Amino acid sequence: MMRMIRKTGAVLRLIAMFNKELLMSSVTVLREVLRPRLNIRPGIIKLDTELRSDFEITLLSILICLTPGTLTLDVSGDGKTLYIHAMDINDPDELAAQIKGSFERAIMEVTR
Amino acid sequence: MSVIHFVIILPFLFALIVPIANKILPKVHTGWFVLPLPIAIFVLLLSMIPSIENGSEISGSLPWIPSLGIGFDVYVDGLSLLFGLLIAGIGSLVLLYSIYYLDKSKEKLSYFYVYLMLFMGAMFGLVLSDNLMVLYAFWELTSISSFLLIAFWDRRERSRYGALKSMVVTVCGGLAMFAGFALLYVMSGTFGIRELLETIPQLAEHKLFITAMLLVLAGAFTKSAQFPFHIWLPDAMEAPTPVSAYLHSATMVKAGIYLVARLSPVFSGHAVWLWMVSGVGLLTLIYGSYRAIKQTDLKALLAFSTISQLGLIMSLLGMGSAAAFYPGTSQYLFFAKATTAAIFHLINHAVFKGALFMAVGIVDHETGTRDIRKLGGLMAVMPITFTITLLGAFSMAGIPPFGGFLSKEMFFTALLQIRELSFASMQLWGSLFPIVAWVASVFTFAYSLLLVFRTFSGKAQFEKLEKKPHEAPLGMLIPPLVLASLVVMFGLFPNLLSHTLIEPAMAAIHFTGLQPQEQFMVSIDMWHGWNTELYMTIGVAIVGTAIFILQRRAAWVSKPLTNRVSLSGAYDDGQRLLDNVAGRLTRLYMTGSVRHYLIYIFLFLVLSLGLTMWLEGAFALNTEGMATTSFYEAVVIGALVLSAIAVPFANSRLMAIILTGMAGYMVTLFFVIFRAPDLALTQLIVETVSVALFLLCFYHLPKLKKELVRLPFKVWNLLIAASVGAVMTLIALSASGSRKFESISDYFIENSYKLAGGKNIVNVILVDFRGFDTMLEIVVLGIASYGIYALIRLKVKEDENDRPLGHDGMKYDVYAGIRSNDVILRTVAKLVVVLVLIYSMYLFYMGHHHSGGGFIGGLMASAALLLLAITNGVDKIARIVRVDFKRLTAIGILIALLTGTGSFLANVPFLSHTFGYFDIPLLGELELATATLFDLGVYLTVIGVASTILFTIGRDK
Amino acid sequence: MELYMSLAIGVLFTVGIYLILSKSLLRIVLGSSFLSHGVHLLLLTMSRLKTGAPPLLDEKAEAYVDPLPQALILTSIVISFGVTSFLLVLAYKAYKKLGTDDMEELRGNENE
Amino acid sequence: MTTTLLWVSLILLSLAILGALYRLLKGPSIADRIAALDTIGILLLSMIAVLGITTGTRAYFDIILVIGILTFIGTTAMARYIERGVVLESGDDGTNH
Amino acid sequence: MSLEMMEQIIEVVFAILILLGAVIAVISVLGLIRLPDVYLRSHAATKSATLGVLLILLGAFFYTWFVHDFFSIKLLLGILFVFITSPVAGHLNARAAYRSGVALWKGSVRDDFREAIKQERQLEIEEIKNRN
Amino acid sequence: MNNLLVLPLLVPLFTSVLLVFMRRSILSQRWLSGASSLAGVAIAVSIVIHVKKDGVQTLYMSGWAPPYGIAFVGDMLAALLVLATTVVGSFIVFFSMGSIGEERESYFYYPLLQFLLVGVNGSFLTGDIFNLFVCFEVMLISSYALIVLGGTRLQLRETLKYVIINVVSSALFVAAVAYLYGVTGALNMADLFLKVAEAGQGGILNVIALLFLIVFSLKAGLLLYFWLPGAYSAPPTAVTALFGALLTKVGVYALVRTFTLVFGGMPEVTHVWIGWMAGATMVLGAFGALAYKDIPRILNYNIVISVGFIAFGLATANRDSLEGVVVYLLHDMIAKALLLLLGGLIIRAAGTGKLSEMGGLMRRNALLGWMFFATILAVAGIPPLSGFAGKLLIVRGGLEGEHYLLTAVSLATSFVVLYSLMRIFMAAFWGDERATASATDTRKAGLLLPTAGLMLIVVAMGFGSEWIYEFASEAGRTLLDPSSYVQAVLKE
Ligand code: NA
Ligand code: NA
Repeated sequence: MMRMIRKTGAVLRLIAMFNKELLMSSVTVLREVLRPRLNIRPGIIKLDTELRSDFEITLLSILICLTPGTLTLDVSGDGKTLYIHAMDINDPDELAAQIKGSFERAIMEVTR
Repeated sequence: MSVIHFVIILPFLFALIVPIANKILPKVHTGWFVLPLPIAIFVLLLSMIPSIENGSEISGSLPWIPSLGIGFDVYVDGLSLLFGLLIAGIGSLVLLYSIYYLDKSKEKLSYFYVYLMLFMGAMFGLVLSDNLMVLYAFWELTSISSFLLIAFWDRRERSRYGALKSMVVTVCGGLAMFAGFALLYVMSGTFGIRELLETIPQLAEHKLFITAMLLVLAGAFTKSAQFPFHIWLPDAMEAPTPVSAYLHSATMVKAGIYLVARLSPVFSGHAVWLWMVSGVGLLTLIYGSYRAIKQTDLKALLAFSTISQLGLIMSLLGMGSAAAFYPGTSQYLFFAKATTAAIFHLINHAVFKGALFMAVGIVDHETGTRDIRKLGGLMAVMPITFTITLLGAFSMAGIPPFGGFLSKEMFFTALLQIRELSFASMQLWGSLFPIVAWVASVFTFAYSLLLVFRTFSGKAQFEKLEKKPHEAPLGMLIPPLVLASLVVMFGLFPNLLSHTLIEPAMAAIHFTGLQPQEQFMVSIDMWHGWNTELYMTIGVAIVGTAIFILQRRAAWVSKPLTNRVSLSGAYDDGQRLLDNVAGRLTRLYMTGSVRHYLIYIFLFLVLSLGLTMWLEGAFALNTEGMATTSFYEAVVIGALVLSAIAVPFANSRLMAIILTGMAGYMVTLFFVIFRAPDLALTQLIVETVSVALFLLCFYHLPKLKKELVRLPFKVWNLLIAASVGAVMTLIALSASGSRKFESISDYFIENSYKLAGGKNIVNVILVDFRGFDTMLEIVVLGIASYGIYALIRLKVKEDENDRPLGHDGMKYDVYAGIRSNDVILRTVAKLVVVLVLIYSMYLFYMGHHHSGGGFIGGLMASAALLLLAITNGVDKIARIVRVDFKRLTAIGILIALLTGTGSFLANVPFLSHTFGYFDIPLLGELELATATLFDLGVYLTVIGVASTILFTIGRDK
Repeated sequence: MELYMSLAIGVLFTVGIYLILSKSLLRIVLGSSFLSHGVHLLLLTMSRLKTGAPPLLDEKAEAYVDPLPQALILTSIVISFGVTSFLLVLAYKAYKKLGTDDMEELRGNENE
Repeated sequence: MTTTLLWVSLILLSLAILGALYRLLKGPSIADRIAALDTIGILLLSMIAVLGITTGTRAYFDIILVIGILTFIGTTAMARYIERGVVLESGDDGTNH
Repeated sequence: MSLEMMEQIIEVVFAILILLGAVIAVISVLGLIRLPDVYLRSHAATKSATLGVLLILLGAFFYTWFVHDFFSIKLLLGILFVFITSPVAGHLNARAAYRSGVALWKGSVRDDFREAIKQERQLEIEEIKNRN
Repeated sequence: MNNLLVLPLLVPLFTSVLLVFMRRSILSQRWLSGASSLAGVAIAVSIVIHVKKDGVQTLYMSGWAPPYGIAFVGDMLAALLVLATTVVGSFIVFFSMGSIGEERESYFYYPLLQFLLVGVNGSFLTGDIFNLFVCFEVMLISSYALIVLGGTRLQLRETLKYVIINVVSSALFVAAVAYLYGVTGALNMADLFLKVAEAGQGGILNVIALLFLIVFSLKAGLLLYFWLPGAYSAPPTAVTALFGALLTKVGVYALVRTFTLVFGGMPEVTHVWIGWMAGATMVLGAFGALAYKDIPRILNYNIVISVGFIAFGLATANRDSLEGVVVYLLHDMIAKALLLLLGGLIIRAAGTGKLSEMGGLMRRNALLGWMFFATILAVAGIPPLSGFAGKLLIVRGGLEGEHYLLTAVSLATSFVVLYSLMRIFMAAFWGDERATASATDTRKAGLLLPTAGLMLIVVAMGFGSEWIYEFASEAGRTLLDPSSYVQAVLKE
C-alpha cells in the first residue's frame, strides 16, 4: 500500500517535472526561433545512463525528446549510452548531469 | 422436305461416308463409292423432264430461319433442271474419269472425294434454291470446295497460290452479291426468288436498284471469270484435271451464268443490265480468246478458252435481256432468241470443254507434260484421244456440223439483231458488237487449231517427254468419248434439246414478256441459207487458219501484247501492296509504347469531348447555388495543388512518394471539410499503407534518373495532360451548373436508422443499401492479394534466356543502420500495436452507428501488423502470428457471402439484412444486425488482404 | 467552392496524366494515384458541396450532406487501393525480371 | 468572438501547413522531408480538431486519433527506409544480427 | 455574472487556448523553415507536436466537454498517443538522418556520436573479414 | 424478387473462395471448377427460360428498390450473354485442365478464372451504373492476375501496359459516373433513362455520353484497342481465349446497354460517333490482321474487327441491326473462344506462332486442321455456320438505315477476316511439314474434346439460327424500346 502511494507520488512528480521542463524549454526554443539572428551552439553529447530495462531507457528517451532543445539521437548497442542532440550547449557535462539529475532520477523512483 | 432436298443433301451425306467407307474397304478406289450417286441423280432429274416440259414446277420447302426470311426452299424449273443435269451428268463422267486419273496408292483419295461431294452438293443447292440467302450459302460453299480442290496437292506452292487466288476473287464477289441480295431484300422484303420475281414492278423504281444490280453482277462476274475478274481461273488449273473439267469449265464457273439468267427477269429491261452483261461478256470473250493463243500450256489454253466462252454466253444473255424492252410484243421473241443461243451454247460448251479437258488430262497423264512446245505427233500413239480432241476443238471453233457451229451461228444472229434495238444507245454502239465478236471468233478458231494440231500432229518429239506415251486405259477414255459423241449428236440433232431442255429454260428466264397463250418454240436448224452469219463464219475460218499458221513464225502473235500490264500481276502487286501498306500503317502507330497508346486515347478524348462540348454549346458556368469558399479552404486547395505540381519535379523516388502522400493527406482534409469522416479515415489509412507499399517495392531500384528526355517530349506530355485536365474541369463546371434533379439522398437519410438500423448513413449504404457493391469490392481486394501472391511466388520456367534486358541490375548499398539499436521503437511499438488493434476492433464494431466500419477497422488492424513487421521483421511475425492470411481473406469473403445467402432460405432478396435487439445471456441486451456480420466479413477480408500483400512483398528476396 | 474544386481537380488530372505519360514506372504508378484523387474529389464535388452535417444521425442536425457519393468514393478508394497495390507489385516484379523501370524500353514489339 | 478566434486558428494552422510544405519541397535531406511530413500530419490533426469544434462534429475525433497513429507508422517506415534501405526485414528482428 | 456569460467566457478561454496552440504551431513551423540543419529543425518540428498540439487538443477537449457537453475519450487518447509516438518518430528520423550521412550544421560545437559510429563500422568490417 | 438472378455470380464466387482452400489439391480444384461451371450453365439456362416465359426479371439487392438500392436486371440480352459466358467459361475450364500446367494451377488459376466470371456475369446483370463499375473492376483485376500468372517476361511487359491503360480507363469511368450523377442525381440505369429523357439529352449530357463512349470503347477495343493485341498475346491459350471471348464483349455490352437505354435519345450525336469509330476500327483492325505473319496478332486483330462490326450494328440502331448485334455477340463469344483455342493449339503443335516457320500440320493433326477451317468459315460469317445470321441482320439493318459506306466497309473487312485466317490455315496445315523444336503433340483428348464441343455449338448455332433468333429478337426488342426494361425495374 505504501509502495503504491510512493509510486503514485513518484509518477506525479515525474509528470510535474516534465511539464515544468516542457514549458520552460519551449519558451527558450521559441525565442531562439523568433530571434532575427541565430545564436545557438548545437551539438551531440553522450550520456551514460544507469537505467537498464527497455522500458526505462525508452521512457527517458521519450522525455528527452519531448523536452524542447534536446533530442535522443541514438542508443548504443549495449543500451548503456544515449547520444543526445542538443540545441544550445553551454557546457556538455552540465547538460548531461542535468538530465541525469532530473529525468533519470525521477524515472528510477518510478520504476524501482 | 422433298426429293429435291435429297438431291442436295445426299452428296453431303456421301462426303461424310467417304472417309468411313475408305477405312472399311481400303482396297477399293474411293471413287467407286461415290460414282453411283451422280448417276442416280442424273436419272432422277431426267425423269423430271416431262413434267417440267409441261410447264409445271417441282418444289419443296424446309424452314431454316423463317424469321429472317430464309428457308431451305427448293424448286425445279427449266433453268435449274438444265443445270442440275449438267452437274449430275458431267459429274458422273468426271467421277469415272477420276477413278483412273488419280492413283489410289499415291493420293489422299478420301479428301478428294469429300471435297468433290461437298462441291457437288453445293452446286445442286445453288441451282435448286428458291431462296437468295440459301443460294448465297451454296455459292460460298462452291468457292470453298473449289479452294480445297485446287490446293489438293498442297505441297506445291503454285497450288496454294492458285487456291488462295481463286478464293479471294470469288469470295469477294460473293460478298458483293450478298450485299446485293440484302439490298434486294430491303427493297422487296423477301429473299424468296419466286416471290422476288413478283415484286418486279416496284423494284425498278427504287433508288438502290442499280446498286443492287451491280453488286449481284459482281458476284456473277467473279464466279464466271469475266474480265477483269478472270485472273483466278488460269491459276486454278493447278487442280487435278478432273476438277478442272468439272468445276472450272462445266459447272462452277457457270454459276455466274446461272445467276444472271435466274435474275434476268428482275433486272432485264434496264439499259445498265444490258450493257453490263453483254459488254463485259464481249470484252471477256475477246480478251480470253486473244490470251488463249499465247498459251503454251494446254490447260492454260483451255482456261483462257473457257474464260472466253463464258464471256460469249454472258454476252448472249445480255443481248437476250433486250427482249424485256418489248414485253408482250412480237419483238420480244425476236430478241429472246439470244437467250436461246446462250442456253444452247452453254450446253455445247459444257460438253466439248469437258471432253477437251479430259483429253488434255489424258495427254498430261500419259506424257507427263502439257507444254505444247514439247508435244507433237501424238496422233499415232493416242488415236482415240486425238479423235476426242478433234471433235471437241472443232465444235469449239464453230466448224460444222458440230453443236458449236450452231450456237455460234445463233450468236452472230443475235449480234446482228441487237443493232435494231432502239433503246439504251444500242443503235449508236451496237455495231461494234459484231465486229468484236467476229475478231474473237477468229482467235477462237486459231487456238482450237493450235490445241489439236500442236499436240497431235507435226513432228513427234517423245524424247522430250518424261514417259513413253501410249493410249490411256479404257475407263479414262469412256467419259470423254461419251462427251465427244454428244458433241456430234447435238450438232446433228440440235432439236433433241429444244423441247426438253431449252424451251423450259427459256420459260424460266423469260416468263414475263410473252403474250398470252404464247410460248417458246425453239427450233434450231443447221442450214439458214447464205446469210451474213455464214459469211462471217467463213471469214473466221480463213483468218483463223492464217493466224494458226503465222503463230509459229510471227512473234507478235505468240508474244503477249505488253509485258508491263498484266492483270494477274496487278493482283499480286495489289496483294503485296496491301500487305505492305497494312504493315507500315499498323507498325507506324502500334509502337508497343504505352505512352503512345495513352496519347492516342487522350487526344481522342480531348478532341471528341471538346468538339461535342463546342458543337452542343454545352459549357455553362452557373455559380449560383455553389458553396462559398473560406480562406483556409483556399489555402488547403493551394497546398494540394502545390504538392501535386511538385511531384513531377521530384528528383528522388522517396521525394516523389512523399509528395504524393502529402497530396493524399490534403485530399483527406477535403473530405473533412466536406463532412465525410468515413472517407477521411479510409483515405488516411489507405494513403499510409500505400506509402509503405511504395517504399517496400521500390527500395532496391537504382536512383531515379532525372528523366533524360528531350524538351519536346515533356512539352508534348504537358500539353496533353493539361488539355485533358482542362476538359475535365470544363465538364465538371458545366455539369455542376446544370443539375436538374435532387439527389436520392433524402431517402437514405430518412430510412437509414428506421429501416436499416444504422446511424452512420455511409456505413449503412455500404453494408446494406449498396452492400452488394461492397461485397464485390472486397472480392476485388481479395483477387488483388491472390494476384500479388502468385505474381511474386510463382516462377514458371521460360525457354528464352532468362536475363534482364536492362543495364545495371540491382544494387544493394551498405546502409549504416543495420546495427542500430531499436530498443525505443520496439518498446513503444508494443504498446502502440496493442492500442491500435483494440482501436481497430472498436472502429469496426461502432461502424454501423459512428464513423468506422469493417474497412476502416480492417485497415487499421493491418496498419498495426505493418508496424509490428517493421519493428520485428517479417519472419518473426510469421512465426508469431500463425495465420494464413490468404485463407483469412477467403474466410472473410465467405462470411460476407453467407450473411447474404441466408436470404435464399428466407425467400427474401439476396443480401437482405435484419437487425434486432437480442437478449444474450451474460452480455445482456445486444443489438445484433446481420449487417454487422457482413461487416465482419469485410473486416477480416481487409486484414487478410493487406497482410498477404505486405508479407508477401516483405519476404520476397 | 465548386469552381475552385473543379480547377483543383483539373490540376490533379493534369499532374496524374503527365506522370502517367512519363517513362519511369514509379512515376506512372504515382500518376495513377493522382488520377484517383482527382476522380474522388470529382465525385464529391458533383454531389454539391452544400453544407450540412456529416451523414451520422447521432449528430442530430437539420440537414446532412449527400451520403451516397461518400459511399461511392469509399468503394472507389478501396478498389483503387487494390489495383494500385497490384500495379505496384507488378512494376516491382517487372523491374526485377526485366531489369528496367523505363516503359519506353519495354516496347518490345519487334522481338515477338 | 469564439468563432473568430477559431477561424484565426484555422488560418494559422493552414498557413503552418503551407510552411511545412515549403520544407517538404525544399528538403534538402530526405529526413527533412520526413520531418516536414510528420509535422504536416500533426498540423492536420490539430486543424481537424478545430474543425470538429466549428462544425460541432464529434465524428472527426476518430480522424485525429487515426492521423496520430498513421503519422507515426508512416514516419517509422520512412525513417527505416532511409536508414536501412528496407522497410520490412526478413530477419527475425530489426537488428538483423 | 450570469451563467450565460460564464459559459461565454469559458468558451473564449478555450478558444484562446486553441489559438495559442496554433500560434505555437506557426512559430515552430517557422523554426522548421529557418533552422539550419535537419537536427535543429527536428527540434522545432517536435514543438508543434508537443506544446502546440497539446494546447489545441486540450482546448478542443474542454470545449466539447463544456460547450457541447461531450466527454471525448478519443481526444484524450489522441493526446496521449501523440505524446508517446511523436518523440519516437523524431528520434527515428534524426537517427536515420545521421546514419544516412546528413552532416551537422557547421556551427555545431560538439559531436560525440561520430566516434561511436566509427567504432561500429570498424566492428562490422572486422566481422565481415572474419566471416571470409 | 428473383434470387435466381444473382446465382450466375454467386456460384463462381463461392467456388472461387472454396478453391482458395483447396490450393494444394489440384485434382479437387479441377473437379470443383468443372462441376461449378456446369452448374453455372444450368442456372443460366433456367434464367433464359424464366425471362422468356415471364419477361424481364429483376432482383433488388438487399431488398432496396431502385433507385435507392442496386437492382439486378435480367432482360433477354443479359440472360443470353450470361448463358454464353457460362458456356464459354465451362469449355475453357475443361480446356485448362489439359493445358494450363500444374504450376499455374497451384497458384490460384482456377479461383482467378471463376472470379473473372463473377465480374463478367455481374456486368451483364447489373442495372446500376456504379455497380457496373465495380463489376468491371472485379473482372479487370482478375484479368490482370490471370494475364500475368506465370510471370514470364512477355507477360510482365504486356500486363504492365494493359494495367496502366485500364487504370486510366477506370478513372475515366468513375469520372463519367460522377458527371452523370452531378446532372441527374441517379445511378440506376432505368432511372437514368427517365431522368435523361426528362432533362433532354442535349448539351452537357451528350458530352457525358461521349465520355462513357470512350470508357466503354477502351474496354471493348472499339477504336481505342491499342492495348489489345499485345496484351492478349501474352498469357497461355486458355486465358487468351477467355479474354478474347468475354472481356471485350463486356465492353461491347456496356456500350449497347448505355447507348440504347441511358443515352439512346440523341443518336444523331452519339451514334454518329459510334458509327465512325466502328468504321475506323474495322478498317484499322483489318490492316492489322494483314500486317502480321504470326498467329497471335492475326487472331487478336480479328477480335478488333468483330468489335467494330458489332459497334456498326449498334450505330445503326434499328430493329434488324440491334437483333443482329445480339445474335452476333452470342456467336462471337463462342466462335472467338474456339478460334483462339484452336490458334493456341496450332502454336503448340508447331512450336511457334510465326507463319513462316510452320507447315504441313494437316498430316499430323487433321482434326485440328478441319476444326480450324470450319471455325474460320463461322467467324467469317459463311452460312450455315453461326456467324451468318448476325452478320446478315447487321448488314441488312445497315442498308435499311442507309449506312452504305459502313456496310461496304463491314463486308470488305469480313473478307479480310476470311483471308487473314485462311493464310494461317494454309501456312500451318498445308505445305511441307515444318515445326520448331518446342512443338508438342496436340492430339490429346483433354485439348481436342473441349474444342470439339465448342465446334459443335458453333455448327448447331448456325443450323439452329431460328431458335436463337427467337430469343435474340426478344432481346433486340428491349434494346429498341427500353420501356419494358424500365417498367420492370421501376415497377411503374
Ligand atoms: Na459501396
Ligand atoms: Na465500400
